[in-house]
Amino acid sequence: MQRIALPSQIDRVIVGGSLVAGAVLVPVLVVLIALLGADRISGPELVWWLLALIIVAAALGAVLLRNVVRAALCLVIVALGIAGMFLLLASEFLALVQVLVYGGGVTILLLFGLMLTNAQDDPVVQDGSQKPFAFGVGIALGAVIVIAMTDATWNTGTRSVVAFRALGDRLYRDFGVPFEVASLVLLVALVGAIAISRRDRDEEEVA
Amino acid sequence: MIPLENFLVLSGILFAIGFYGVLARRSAILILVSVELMLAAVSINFVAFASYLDPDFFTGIIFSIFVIVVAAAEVGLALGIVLRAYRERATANVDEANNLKW
Amino acid sequence: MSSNDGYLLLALFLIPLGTAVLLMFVPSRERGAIIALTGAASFVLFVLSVYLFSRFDYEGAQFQGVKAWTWMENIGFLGEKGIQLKVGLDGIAAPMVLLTGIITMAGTWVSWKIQHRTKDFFILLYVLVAGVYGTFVMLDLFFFFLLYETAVLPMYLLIAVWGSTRKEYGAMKLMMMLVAASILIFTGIFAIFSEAGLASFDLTRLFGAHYDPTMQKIFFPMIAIGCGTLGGMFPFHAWSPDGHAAAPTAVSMLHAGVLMKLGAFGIIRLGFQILPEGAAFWAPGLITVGITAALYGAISALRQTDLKLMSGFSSVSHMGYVFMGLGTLNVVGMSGAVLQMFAHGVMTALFFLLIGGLYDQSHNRDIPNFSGMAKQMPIWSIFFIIGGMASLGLPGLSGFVAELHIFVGTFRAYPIVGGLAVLTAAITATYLLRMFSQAFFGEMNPRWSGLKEITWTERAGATVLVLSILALGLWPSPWVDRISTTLAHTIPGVSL
Amino acid sequence: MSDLNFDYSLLIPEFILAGTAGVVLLADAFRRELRVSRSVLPGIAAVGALAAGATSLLFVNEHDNFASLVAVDNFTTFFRVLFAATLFVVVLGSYEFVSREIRHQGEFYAMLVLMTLGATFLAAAQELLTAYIGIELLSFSAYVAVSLQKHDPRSGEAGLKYVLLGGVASAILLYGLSLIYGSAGSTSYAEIGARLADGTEDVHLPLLLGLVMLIAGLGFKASAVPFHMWTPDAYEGAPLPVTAMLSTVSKAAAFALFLRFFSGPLLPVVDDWRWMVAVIALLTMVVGNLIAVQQHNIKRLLAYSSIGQVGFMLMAITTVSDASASALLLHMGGYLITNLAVFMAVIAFYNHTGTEEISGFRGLAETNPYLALVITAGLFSLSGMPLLAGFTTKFILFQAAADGGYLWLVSIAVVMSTVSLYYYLMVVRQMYVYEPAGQPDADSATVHDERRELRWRVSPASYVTTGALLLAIVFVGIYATPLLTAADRAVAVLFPA
Amino acid sequence: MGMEQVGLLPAILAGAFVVVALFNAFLPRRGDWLVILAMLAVIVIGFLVIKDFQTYFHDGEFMPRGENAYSFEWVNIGDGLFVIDFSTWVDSITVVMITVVSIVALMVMVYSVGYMHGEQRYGWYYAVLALFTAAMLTLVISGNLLITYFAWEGVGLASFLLIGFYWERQSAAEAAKKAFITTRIGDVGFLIGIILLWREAGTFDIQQIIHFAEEGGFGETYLTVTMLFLFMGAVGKSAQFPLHVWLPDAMEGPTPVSALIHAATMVVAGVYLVARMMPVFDQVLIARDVVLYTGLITAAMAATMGLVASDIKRVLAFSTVSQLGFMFVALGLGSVSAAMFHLFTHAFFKALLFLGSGSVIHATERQEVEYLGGLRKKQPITAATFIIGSLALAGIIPLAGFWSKDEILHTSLNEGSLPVYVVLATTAVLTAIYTTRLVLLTFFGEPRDHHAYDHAHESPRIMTMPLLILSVLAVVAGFVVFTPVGKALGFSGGITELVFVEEPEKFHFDGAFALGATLSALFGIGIGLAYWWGRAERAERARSWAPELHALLVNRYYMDDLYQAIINRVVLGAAAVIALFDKRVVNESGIDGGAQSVSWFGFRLKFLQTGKIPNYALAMAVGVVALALVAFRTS
Repeated sequence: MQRIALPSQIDRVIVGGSLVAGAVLVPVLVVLIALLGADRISGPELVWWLLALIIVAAALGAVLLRNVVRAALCLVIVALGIAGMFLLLASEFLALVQVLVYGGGVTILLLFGLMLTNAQDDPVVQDGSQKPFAFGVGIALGAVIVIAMTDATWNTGTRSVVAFRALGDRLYRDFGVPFEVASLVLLVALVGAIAISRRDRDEEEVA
Repeated sequence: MIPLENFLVLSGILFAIGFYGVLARRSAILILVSVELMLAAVSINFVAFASYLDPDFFTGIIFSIFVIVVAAAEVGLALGIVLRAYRERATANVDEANNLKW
Repeated sequence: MSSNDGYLLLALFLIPLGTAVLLMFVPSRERGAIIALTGAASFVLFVLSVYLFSRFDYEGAQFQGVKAWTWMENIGFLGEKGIQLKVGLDGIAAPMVLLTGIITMAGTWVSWKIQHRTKDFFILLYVLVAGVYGTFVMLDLFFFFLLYETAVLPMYLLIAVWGSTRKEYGAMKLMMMLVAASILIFTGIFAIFSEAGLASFDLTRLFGAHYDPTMQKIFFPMIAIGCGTLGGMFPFHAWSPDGHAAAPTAVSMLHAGVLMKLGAFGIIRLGFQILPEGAAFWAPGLITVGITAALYGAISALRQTDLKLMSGFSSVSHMGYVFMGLGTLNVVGMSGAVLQMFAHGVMTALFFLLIGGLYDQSHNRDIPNFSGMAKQMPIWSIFFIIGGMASLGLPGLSGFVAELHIFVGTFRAYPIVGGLAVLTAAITATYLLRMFSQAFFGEMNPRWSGLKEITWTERAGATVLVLSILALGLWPSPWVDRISTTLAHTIPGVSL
Repeated sequence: MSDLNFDYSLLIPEFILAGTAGVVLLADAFRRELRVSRSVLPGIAAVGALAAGATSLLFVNEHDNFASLVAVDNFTTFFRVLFAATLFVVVLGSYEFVSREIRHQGEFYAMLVLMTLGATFLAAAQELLTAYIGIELLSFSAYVAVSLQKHDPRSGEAGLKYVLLGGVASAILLYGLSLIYGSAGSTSYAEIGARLADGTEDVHLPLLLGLVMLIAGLGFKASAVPFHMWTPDAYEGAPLPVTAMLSTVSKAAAFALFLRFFSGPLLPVVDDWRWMVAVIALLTMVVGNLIAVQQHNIKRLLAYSSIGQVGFMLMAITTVSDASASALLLHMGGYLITNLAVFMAVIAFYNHTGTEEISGFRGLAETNPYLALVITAGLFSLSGMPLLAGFTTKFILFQAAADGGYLWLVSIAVVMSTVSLYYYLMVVRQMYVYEPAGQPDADSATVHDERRELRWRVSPASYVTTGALLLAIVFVGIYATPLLTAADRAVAVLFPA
Repeated sequence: MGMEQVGLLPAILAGAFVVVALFNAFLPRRGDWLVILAMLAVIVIGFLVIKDFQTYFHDGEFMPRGENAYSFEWVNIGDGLFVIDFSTWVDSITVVMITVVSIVALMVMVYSVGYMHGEQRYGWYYAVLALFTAAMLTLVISGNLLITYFAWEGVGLASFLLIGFYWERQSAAEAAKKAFITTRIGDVGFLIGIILLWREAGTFDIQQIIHFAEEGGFGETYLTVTMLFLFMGAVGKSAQFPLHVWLPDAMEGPTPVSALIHAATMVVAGVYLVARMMPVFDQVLIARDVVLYTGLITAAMAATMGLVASDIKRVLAFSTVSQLGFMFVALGLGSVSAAMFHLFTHAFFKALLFLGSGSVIHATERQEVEYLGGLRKKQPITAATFIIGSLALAGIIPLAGFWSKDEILHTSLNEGSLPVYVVLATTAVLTAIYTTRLVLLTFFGEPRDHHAYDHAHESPRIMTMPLLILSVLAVVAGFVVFTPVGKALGFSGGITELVFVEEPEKFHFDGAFALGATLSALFGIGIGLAYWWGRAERAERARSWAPELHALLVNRYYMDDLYQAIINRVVLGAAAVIALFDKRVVNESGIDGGAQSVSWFGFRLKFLQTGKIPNYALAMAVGVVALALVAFRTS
């Protein structure tokens, strides 16, 4: 079983991705800065637009790229972009969590999974035969959501930064029980993943 | 101030993209990736709603934490199952996991 | 009838149910015990049925022996007296109870010769009997329908396991058609309950409730077709010939003899008594269906060579009379319908008993294969001819009394239909006599020289049935009085 | 915030279950050190289930909540007891199966226990986050349990399908929850209800979309068409006890959440979602029952049949009212009992024959009449035949729906109920009409004796469980009053007068 | 013992039937004595009833309406709305019928002791005889149309059982079937008629119906239709055209049965019925005309068929049909008295003829005249009595048949028209011809089957006694119409007044007319003698002389074939069509098709379940999007 060397892969992804991102982002950035200069949009908005662009682009990459590793890495970009969004939404803690869990754990897990399953061996099969339907449904779903969101009149109030302390209070006190249950969920995932994926060496004991 | 709709539309697009991925992808792992995209969209929604509409109780943020945690756990568990399926049929192509049908 | 007789009404369906349960604990090898138990149970049921029939006060039109036990009350959508175990007897149910008693006893007797999984057979048979009895005496819509379905439930296995020829097809067809028909009854019951708005399934209260006329017109045909299918109503009769042809003797007897009556009984109880305006609106329809079925069944029977198929179509034809009688909306015709239910029940049970007695030996029921059977099996032949004569409406036998009432009632309302109905009786005579002259008379076919006369249990059963035929034929007033009084006073919109 | 109630004693049954799961896992892991055989594991699980059920009964007529997250009221108690009892029966009835088929028994029993735990949270939740995490606990343990029959490739495939589609479904559900959160500004049922009652003009479309997605997500758990697709595959691939749990606990939990959430908080917007549930109910009952006609595998057949049943139950959600809710709970109870009886009997059958094919049931009435009786009674009950639980519960359920103004839906339900009888009869026919495989068709006495040799017995545990369930089926069928009373009291808290 | 107890007559016999039918195997001599004893008892009681009836008669002011002598409420619905009373009614017609039935029945029963000796089912035979007589007596004493119908069917049943007595013979079985079904068709009309009468009059009681009719309660058309339906019953039972086809075949039964049922009693039930309902028929003359012409056609047609029939019993059967036609002609002309009188005399001489032919058959075991001949030497008593009967039938003065036939002819000229009279008179000549032919071929000439002839012997006394008694009656029965004889019998005004109660009229004896009738009878006999005297082969010549006509007559105008064709083509054809409809449309398309379409849908739908995860997810997505789109659109 031939395994592709990980570092070189990442190198290629980073270099290639940067080139593409640069080609797209630079003009957009220019436009946005121009708008900012004309006082048409505020600073956070500019950041928001940038992040949104990155997120959408990366998300598209994650679902469109044929190379599975690139796709998985796009997910990291999305996760990081969303962490940025969280910052814009004044939840530093969540941004932190997002970066740690997604940028770290989840991505690594996925990459391990990709390598263990040799998924990249056969890139042509990555997309299924129902792609046209998928495309249509995806567009329709997006449209439906966008219509719904823009149609509504949101009764927005004042925003304030969530204090870590308040967050902790709420998370561990008010939502103590779900938190405990979540630990059970993690336990299940842990135990289950092990039990299922473990190669059983003690087969003779079972009979 | 960034309008709430911005976040919501972004999340909607992200969700749709994720769903598209689920539908279009064949690799189990890439489907998982797409599901993660959808969950990320959910997180944006929750946090946005929490900070715009529910600043006092910010339940959405708590919710998001749980979502992130559960999503991570799900990836772990799903990978375990995918690996097992892979061991049995030497492919992570979900279209080929169709012995059970009809 | 005193209200304490309500306990006996309860016993009517608890005894067979209990018998079925007891049988489960009898080892299947103990045939003697099985026979003793079923014999005792059927005899007790018979005596009870006769007693209840005779105790019924025919002067009183109301339900008699009414007893109620609360079952569910003030729960969910159920209000006061929501669901009760409520029993009672009226003049329509009383003859039906008697009929069930007679046929159960005869059917039990002839079933003793079954060798294959006897115990299971009787368990199912007695569940069926419990359902039948229960439906007749139940005064709560919920239990009415529960027991109605109970009577249908065991049919599949009874036919598919113990039947003959195309038993699986027949069993499946019968079961599916009957249950499919229940769809309409179900729906009708739901609609009735909702429309009545009493939050109670008490039938006596539902009788008096107010229902929107449009609703009645919509749901009466549903009830009529739903119940009518069990009653072999054209064109939903298709299960009847096939099912009867496949069913074992006692099952055919009970099914054609009693269960089909359950269908007609359901139309009276649910259709006429609850939805009188719908019934009035659809009465011409019933008449049409009835006369069509009568003619159709009779003419089809002309062409049949299988004895059981012939009886099956004959049942379709005779049940057509019942629907015709019901559709007349006058007391004479409707009394005729109920009388016909009784008369047809007894005589068709006799037919099936006798056909079973032949088939068990010959494994053949094809009429052209037989000839001169009266030589080989004279007693069998005599019973058969008596049954046939009753079927073609010979005075002095039960069929005539019933048919006369129906004819008279029909003539009162629709003379032309009445004429056709009388003509049908002639067609009935034609196919029966063709059969007699072909199978019973003439040179004896030597192929059947090994056949023996029917067994003593069969003779006993047939005797009971023939006596019932004669009783109704010669002295109908006990039946007529009970039936007509009830019909005249309990169903709104019925003219004299 | 400080007025929240943190009385942990309210959660005793949950703690017992969680503890049971832990003990089972540990006992399995350290069984060599502790010198115990694996047969203690089901014992521990069963005792845990019993204890949880028994302690739940302490809260009868209690009306309290834990931190506004978890309600402890009659509704919760009803489901706690129901789930614990189901768990107990499944553990007891599948003991033999598990010891043969499952390698990781500790994990397996722990998963069953945790499924139950998650389900009770679903039923008890007063708040979306709690409900969500309950769903995930239920789902995760179900994913694991489905995949645990490791020597059977179907198990792995079923697990894969379940977990991937489950992930998608939970994403949809979450998106729906986020929209509802956004529309109502809270995750607490009480507040959602209050806010929606104030008017939803501003956020009508997002709310609608949220409802759609919520229904889709819950529909996935309850296997409602078109979100049911995983069901037949997962049911077929899963180990039999897990299939039993999926078709009972998992479904019932989804309906518990449905009831709690749709009857209270979403009642103000009932007109927005009622038709959706009606449409889905219609699709579900039609598709489930029609496809079931074509099945050859008993598990798959039961899967489709359970889909059909979900269609019936969804009718009660459509016509949400205290009457239909109590009817739903009654039907749920009856359905659980019946389905468990069938599954326990099928498990016993599988233990002896190793086949799940319907044609494998040939002549069961000869070789094991008792089991044939149980299966027949169960199937007839599922199809709504009288004297059995199915008739009474279905009758009351349908009547409730009809009273709610959905007679057309009810009539279709009755039609489908008839279709269901057809495929149940196909199983019954195998058992009763056909001779055992390889047996000559003759009924002479000698052959009769030879047939006796073919007789086999079920294990005592199966005997007890199936027997008890059979009695329960008949009891509910004849006298459903206690169960309906319990159901009525349970839903009384949802519909305060 | 009086008119109130008239119900005892059938009751006794019914009891005898039940006992003998069930227990004949255990009774000595299979219980024939029981039946005969019962019959004797019936005659005694019948005599007492008639005596009682005469007391009413003597009172000068005749009270024929002794009201319903006895009444038993059989069915009563709605307090008098629908009542069936078992009521009896005794009037002059009843008295005549009781007399005829009981005498002939007794004779036949006695005769049968010899004739049926050694038969298997001997007891059963007597049982059915008892049943028949009971039913026949019920028929004639009933005061209620439904009870009449009841008995009507009862005699039909007994007839069926007795025709099919030798059911091992396929022909007997077929004949029984034919008789039953054919009469049944008539009975359909009868029942319809009864119900139609009830529909307007509200009662089944004959007298009340008559009263109602006389008051004009019925509409004209309605009553016409009704009475025609009612007459259908009479046509069937009395074997009138076009339902006469069963009677010749009915000769498959034992000969005494033919004498009793198919000559003397049951077949005249139709006559009785029309006579009984005559006041109602009087209201609708069209119906009476139908009766008249039916009778006329039948009389002529049957007589021609009798000319060529070869079976001794069939000749008699055709003769019976023909004579019944005479009676209906009388009825159609409104003359109950003539019809009843002919009924009365005909019963005796026709029973005599049948019993005589039975004696021949008993002796030779042959019944085709081609194989008989010369039997007068072997069976002198039989021959003598048979000849007496034949002369009575031919209408030779002063035998019984003469008086009654003369009365009918007289009526036909007086009340009817010349054509009617001509046809009837011709028929009378034909009657004389075939009667002569029968006698000649049977008792005279050379024996043509020597085997049969050699074994022939005179019948035992138990059989000849009834022959002698009946021959006496055949001679004297006609005299009852003379007032002195009637008075001697205890009827103060003579039997004529008894019969013509409503509007007393005398017996029309007209010397010239009688002479003409006698001459024409003699003419007929002459033709017969000239043609057949000693020359049986003349039959062959007749065949060659007019083969088509001969074939037409021998084949009974092809009516049997026509009916058979109708049954085969039309009825069974319709049955085949309906059976096919039932199979293809109702079963295969309707029921199986429904089931299969469910199965088909299931089969199609299950392929949605592809087993592929993306497809499953797509279904979910489509579900969500579709629901959302619909939701958005509706709001």
